[in-house]
Amino acid sequence: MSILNVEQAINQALQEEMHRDSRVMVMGEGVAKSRAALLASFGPQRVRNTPLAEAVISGTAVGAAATGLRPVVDLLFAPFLTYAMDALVNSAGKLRYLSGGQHEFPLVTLSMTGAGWCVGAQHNHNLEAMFVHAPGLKVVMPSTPADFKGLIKTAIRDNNPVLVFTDLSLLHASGEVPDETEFLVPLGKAAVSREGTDVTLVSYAKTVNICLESAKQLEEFGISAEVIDLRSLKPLDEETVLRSVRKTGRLVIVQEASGLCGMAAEIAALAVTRAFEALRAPVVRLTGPDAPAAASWVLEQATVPTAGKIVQAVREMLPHAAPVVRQQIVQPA
Amino acid sequence: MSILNVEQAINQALQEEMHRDSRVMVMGEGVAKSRAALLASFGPQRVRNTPLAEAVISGTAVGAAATGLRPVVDLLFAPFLTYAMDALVNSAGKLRYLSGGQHEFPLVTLSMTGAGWCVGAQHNHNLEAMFVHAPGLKVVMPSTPADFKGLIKTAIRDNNPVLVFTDLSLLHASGEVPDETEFLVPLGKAAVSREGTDVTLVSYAKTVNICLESAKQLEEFGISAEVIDLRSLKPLDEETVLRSVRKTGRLVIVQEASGLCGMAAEIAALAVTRAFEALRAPVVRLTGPDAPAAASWVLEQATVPTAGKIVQAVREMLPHAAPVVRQQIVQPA
Amino acid sequence: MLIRAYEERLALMQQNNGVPGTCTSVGQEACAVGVLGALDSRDRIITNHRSAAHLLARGADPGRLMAEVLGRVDGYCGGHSGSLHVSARELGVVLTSTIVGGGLSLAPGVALAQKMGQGEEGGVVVVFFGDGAACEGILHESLNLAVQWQLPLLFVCENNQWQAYVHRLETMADDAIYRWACGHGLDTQRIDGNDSDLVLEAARQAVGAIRADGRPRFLELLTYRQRGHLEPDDLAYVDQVERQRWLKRDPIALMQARLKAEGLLQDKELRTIEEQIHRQTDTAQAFAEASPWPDPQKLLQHVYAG
Amino acid sequence: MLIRAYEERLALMQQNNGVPGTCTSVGQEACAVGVLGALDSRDRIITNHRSAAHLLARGADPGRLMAEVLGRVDGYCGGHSGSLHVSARELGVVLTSTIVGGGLSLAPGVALAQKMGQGEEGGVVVVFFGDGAACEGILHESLNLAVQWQLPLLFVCENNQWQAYVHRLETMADDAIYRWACGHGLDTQRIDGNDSDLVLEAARQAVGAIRADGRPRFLELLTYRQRGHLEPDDLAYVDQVERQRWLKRDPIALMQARLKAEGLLQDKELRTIEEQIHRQTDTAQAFAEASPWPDPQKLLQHVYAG
Ligand SMILES: Cc1ncc(C[n+]2csc(CCOP(=O)(O)OP(=O)(O)O)c2C)c(N)n1
Ligand SMILES: Cc1ncc(C[n+]2csc(CCOP(=O)(O)OP(=O)(O)O)c2C)c(N)n1
Ligand SMILES: [Mg+2]
Ligand SMILES: [Mg+2]
Repeated sequence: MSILNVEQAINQALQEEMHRDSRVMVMGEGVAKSRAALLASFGPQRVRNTPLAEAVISGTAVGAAATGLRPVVDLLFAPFLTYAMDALVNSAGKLRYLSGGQHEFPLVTLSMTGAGWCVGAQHNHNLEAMFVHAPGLKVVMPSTPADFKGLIKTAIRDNNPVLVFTDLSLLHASGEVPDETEFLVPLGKAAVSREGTDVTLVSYAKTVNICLESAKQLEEFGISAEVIDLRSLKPLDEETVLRSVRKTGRLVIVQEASGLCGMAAEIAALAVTRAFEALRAPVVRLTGPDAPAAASWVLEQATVPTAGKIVQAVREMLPHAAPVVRQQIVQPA
Repeated sequence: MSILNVEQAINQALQEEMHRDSRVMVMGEGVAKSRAALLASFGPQRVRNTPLAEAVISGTAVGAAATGLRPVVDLLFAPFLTYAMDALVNSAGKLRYLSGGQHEFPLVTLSMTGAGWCVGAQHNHNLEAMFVHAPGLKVVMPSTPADFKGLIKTAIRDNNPVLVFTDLSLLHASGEVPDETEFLVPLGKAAVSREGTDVTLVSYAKTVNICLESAKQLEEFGISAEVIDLRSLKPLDEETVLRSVRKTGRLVIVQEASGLCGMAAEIAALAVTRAFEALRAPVVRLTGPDAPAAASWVLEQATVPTAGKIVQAVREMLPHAAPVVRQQIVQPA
Repeated sequence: MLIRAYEERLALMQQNNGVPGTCTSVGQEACAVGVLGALDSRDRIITNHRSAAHLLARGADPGRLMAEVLGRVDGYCGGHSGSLHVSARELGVVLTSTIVGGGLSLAPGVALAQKMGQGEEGGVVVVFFGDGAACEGILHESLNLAVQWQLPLLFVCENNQWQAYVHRLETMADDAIYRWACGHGLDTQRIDGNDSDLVLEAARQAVGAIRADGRPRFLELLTYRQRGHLEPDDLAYVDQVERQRWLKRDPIALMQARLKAEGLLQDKELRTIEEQIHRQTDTAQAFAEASPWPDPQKLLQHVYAG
Repeated sequence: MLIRAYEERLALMQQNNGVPGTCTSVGQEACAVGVLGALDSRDRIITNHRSAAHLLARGADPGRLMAEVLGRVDGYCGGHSGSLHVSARELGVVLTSTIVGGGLSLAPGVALAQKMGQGEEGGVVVVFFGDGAACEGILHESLNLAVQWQLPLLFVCENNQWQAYVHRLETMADDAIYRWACGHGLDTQRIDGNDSDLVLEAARQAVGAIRADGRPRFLELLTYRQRGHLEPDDLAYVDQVERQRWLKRDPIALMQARLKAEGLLQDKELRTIEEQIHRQTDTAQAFAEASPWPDPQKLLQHVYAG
């Protein structure tokens, strides 16, 4: 175990996988600078700065993946994926199926999103749901340094295109990360970040931490919240979510992305189609608004679900929950 | 009233709006041929063939909309929108908000999708949910010629970007269309295509007809199905859906698009968050699979929800519904 | 070699006439035959919606190709593709996108894999695309990347004057494609795409040069789409004067005339070949029509790789 | 005119130094001052992430600009934009996208609206973009459309040698941008972007020509980004030899030297101007910092138009 932040964990995953498999390569605008250690280890053939041309960069990754390489493309900020949509959605996601299984597309895209840098909606757009909706693609969005490492390593080894989204507010968050080069986190497995019995809080990426914070606050009210970190949005670990909802009967889904046709809608639909009998209260979605992210700090922050709102929503679901009476330790004056 | 098919209804809407407002113009690959009547009426300045360059065509529409024109862009098939994503998602959807309300983007995109032509996933991809998820955009997907006319006219008059999706299997479907040039269908209003009391079938585009067919079949089993045609996916008419679900207590959502993070998820989430107490059975989603559309007729058709499946799902919800006993008319031998 | 090529072309024509609902290559056969004649089995190809000539010239089985067009299980893609995105890995046809410009985005990656050792030594990658695709921004990105990264990639633009129902002069200046390519500073040739000898010669030179120095080359082949964009098509929008001019320069007629003039082809021989092709096409059709439909139970097979 | 221009540039420098977290135009002021000097109020401008010089040269209020950068309610966009997408319709700065190449996609539409009567008679549209943006496919599409549709659009590429943290020679050939533009067959000039007189002269010519015939023109301005891509930046990746060469050709120093040589500027005058600018910048900063934050209750205002 080492203490690494998310950025370090990502780089460690890349370093290990490039070391393990010479077909793995990294490309993107400025990667040879932003990931200088990789350049030093693997040289300019395998760590390639690209022109500013996301469409062809991603298309190149798709073409290279189909014919023997295992590219990792750094596309910087998620909104720039709009230039890469044909390559990702129409080529990487569809050409395997349309070819009757002749091709595989083992590629990984990296990109960042999320509030925290006051950069506005053209850099901050949580659009992961668009790719969850698109067939043939896998999508992960971890919340801890260890999961970043383990999921990126698995993604690189996967024979399908995997999109990895990084909430930029997590970049400098640190945590314990296993040192083993065979530390892999499977795609399609959610993590139960905290066990509980009264309500299930489902989330992913930075809002997992907000859910954990809420769970702690809910304890004060005698409410035991289970927190599920989806980690992998597609494939989705339906069973872990359903098991928890069947246990608690109450579900709150929290995401920073806007609500309409987002992951929270998918999870709510999952619960009401497959765990209906267990539900004891209306499901609650706490999401970002149907609005672009503004740059101004106060507006940007206003779009992020808060622990306060989560606690309030859960308390309304459980109006009879009694606050935990703590022994008052009277301080000597 | 005239009997028009969908294609004629679309052209009539364009014709009327171009006549009414000289700022309305149409552009796209081959529009001057495919919509020759418009060219004849309004000339090559306002009916423009474009180069094959969806990114700049859509960007041009956005720029023109911001500075005084009201463009309608024909982008042919929905998957080609992947080239137009920056213009639509990052510019049209965000620049009004990011500019603090300085700009308006009154533009309309047209594109086709849906099974029926055996053209495969690079022409047939029901990706409307991606744009529902994106802020600042409106999305409509009508099912009748009259709604095509009325919604496109409203869309052209709206000051926001509106994406109109046409299921290509509807192109030759005919129906009564009001002749009035002021016939407008508001955005954000669903249609109750058929009233019923036992179950709510929510759908849009071609699958509305399949729902109507199912409703007829369900009558045979003494089940009264209400069919709601969303028409406008965003803004979404939440109240009409909720009112119906509160009445029937049962909800089946039908769409051809794949399920994950699609409209059906959104509607299911709406029901379980806002009409939970009224729900008497698990919600059912009948959607296309998480797979690209194959070209082969049999595979293509296998992705479209059928009346058979809808009827079966509803009957499982209402196992005690009695088949209607009809008088047997014995034919003389 | 020439005879074989000719044979394929004629097979192709016959066949295309028999299969509606496709984008035919009729009139453009010399492009396919010439370029593919310059390649060998090391080389990899990327094509587009108008792929029949490329595939047949590469040795595709007409029966399997037709089965694919009909959506049958014996097609090259098991019926998943239909006519628009046929790829056949076994023939080195590695990727095909029907998104106009899609191949241009994928090609540098295939060439990069080649350059980085993921192909047979000395292999070259060829991407076919139309004059319409040349209007897409991806051409610019693809050329720049190929030049900067020194990729072993041959760009082949079949300039057939049409972009679906729009004549190319409505979308670009007369000599645009050639000039655009030149602007990227790579070796570019613009030649008569209806003369299979010329195309073969130019392609051989270009491919040889790429094998030698690993850098990209560009060929613009001037040709003409004799039939509609997508069958059936009444051609009502087509300038008949221009069309007649090009029909007089039909690539197959040109070649036959030349072969006859050179004494390499006799009328009798030609008739034999025609009959042979006719039988071959009949066989293909019978095969395709007899091929079963895919099993809808296997609808989800091949969405994700294991 | 020259004095005013100089003044703005200096104001700009001072100001940029005072506001971290932005993409400064330091070193590129002559491009902005020269091009905007050639425009009048009929004309419309589209800019990008590196917009401060364009805005100030167009007469933007430094206080409101700084307020925008700080995300305050008195900013040109009410704090919604921050520094990256500032537009100011009242100044004719009609659209700004921070997506590299975004402006190139929007510009033909603005020019089309102009051509179709939605602007003041004779107005010209100018789009500013970088050498990095020139690598995006949208450049190709935008140029082709502008040429084919004969749009009154001036393309201004500020080739500042850098594309964020990558030197442009890693992404394109030395003379690439100029050649790409030429390939589209429109009048193109490549000039020293650090000499505001030259820029002004070239822009005047181009704008005059556009007003006369309605067709697009292209200017490539060779300049240099003296500071980092995004403040703060240690410039550790920068070639210092190249940088020093360009610093010696600082556009403001060049202009001051020329004005002094021509006797149009005295040291005393210069000091007065500097002081004036200093005060102006102080005022701007005070204004910006005093401006309130936007009201989170109004978060959803302006998402959709009524
Ligand atoms: C991105 C995109 N836009 C539009 C189409 C529809 N379409 C298919 S082929 C075609 C014409 C392409 O012209 P060109 O590239 O010259 O190829 P050709 O058909 O002439 O061989 C069009 C418009 C498409 N498939 N993809
Ligand atoms: C599509 C896209 N890709 C990447 C970025 C990140 N980015 C912002 S500015 C920039 C450099 C742009 O270089 P250039 O166009 O030369 O403009 P300059 O910054 O030099 O003025 C980059 C890579 C972006 N904003 N948009
Ligand atoms: Mg063509
Ligand atoms: Mg630059």
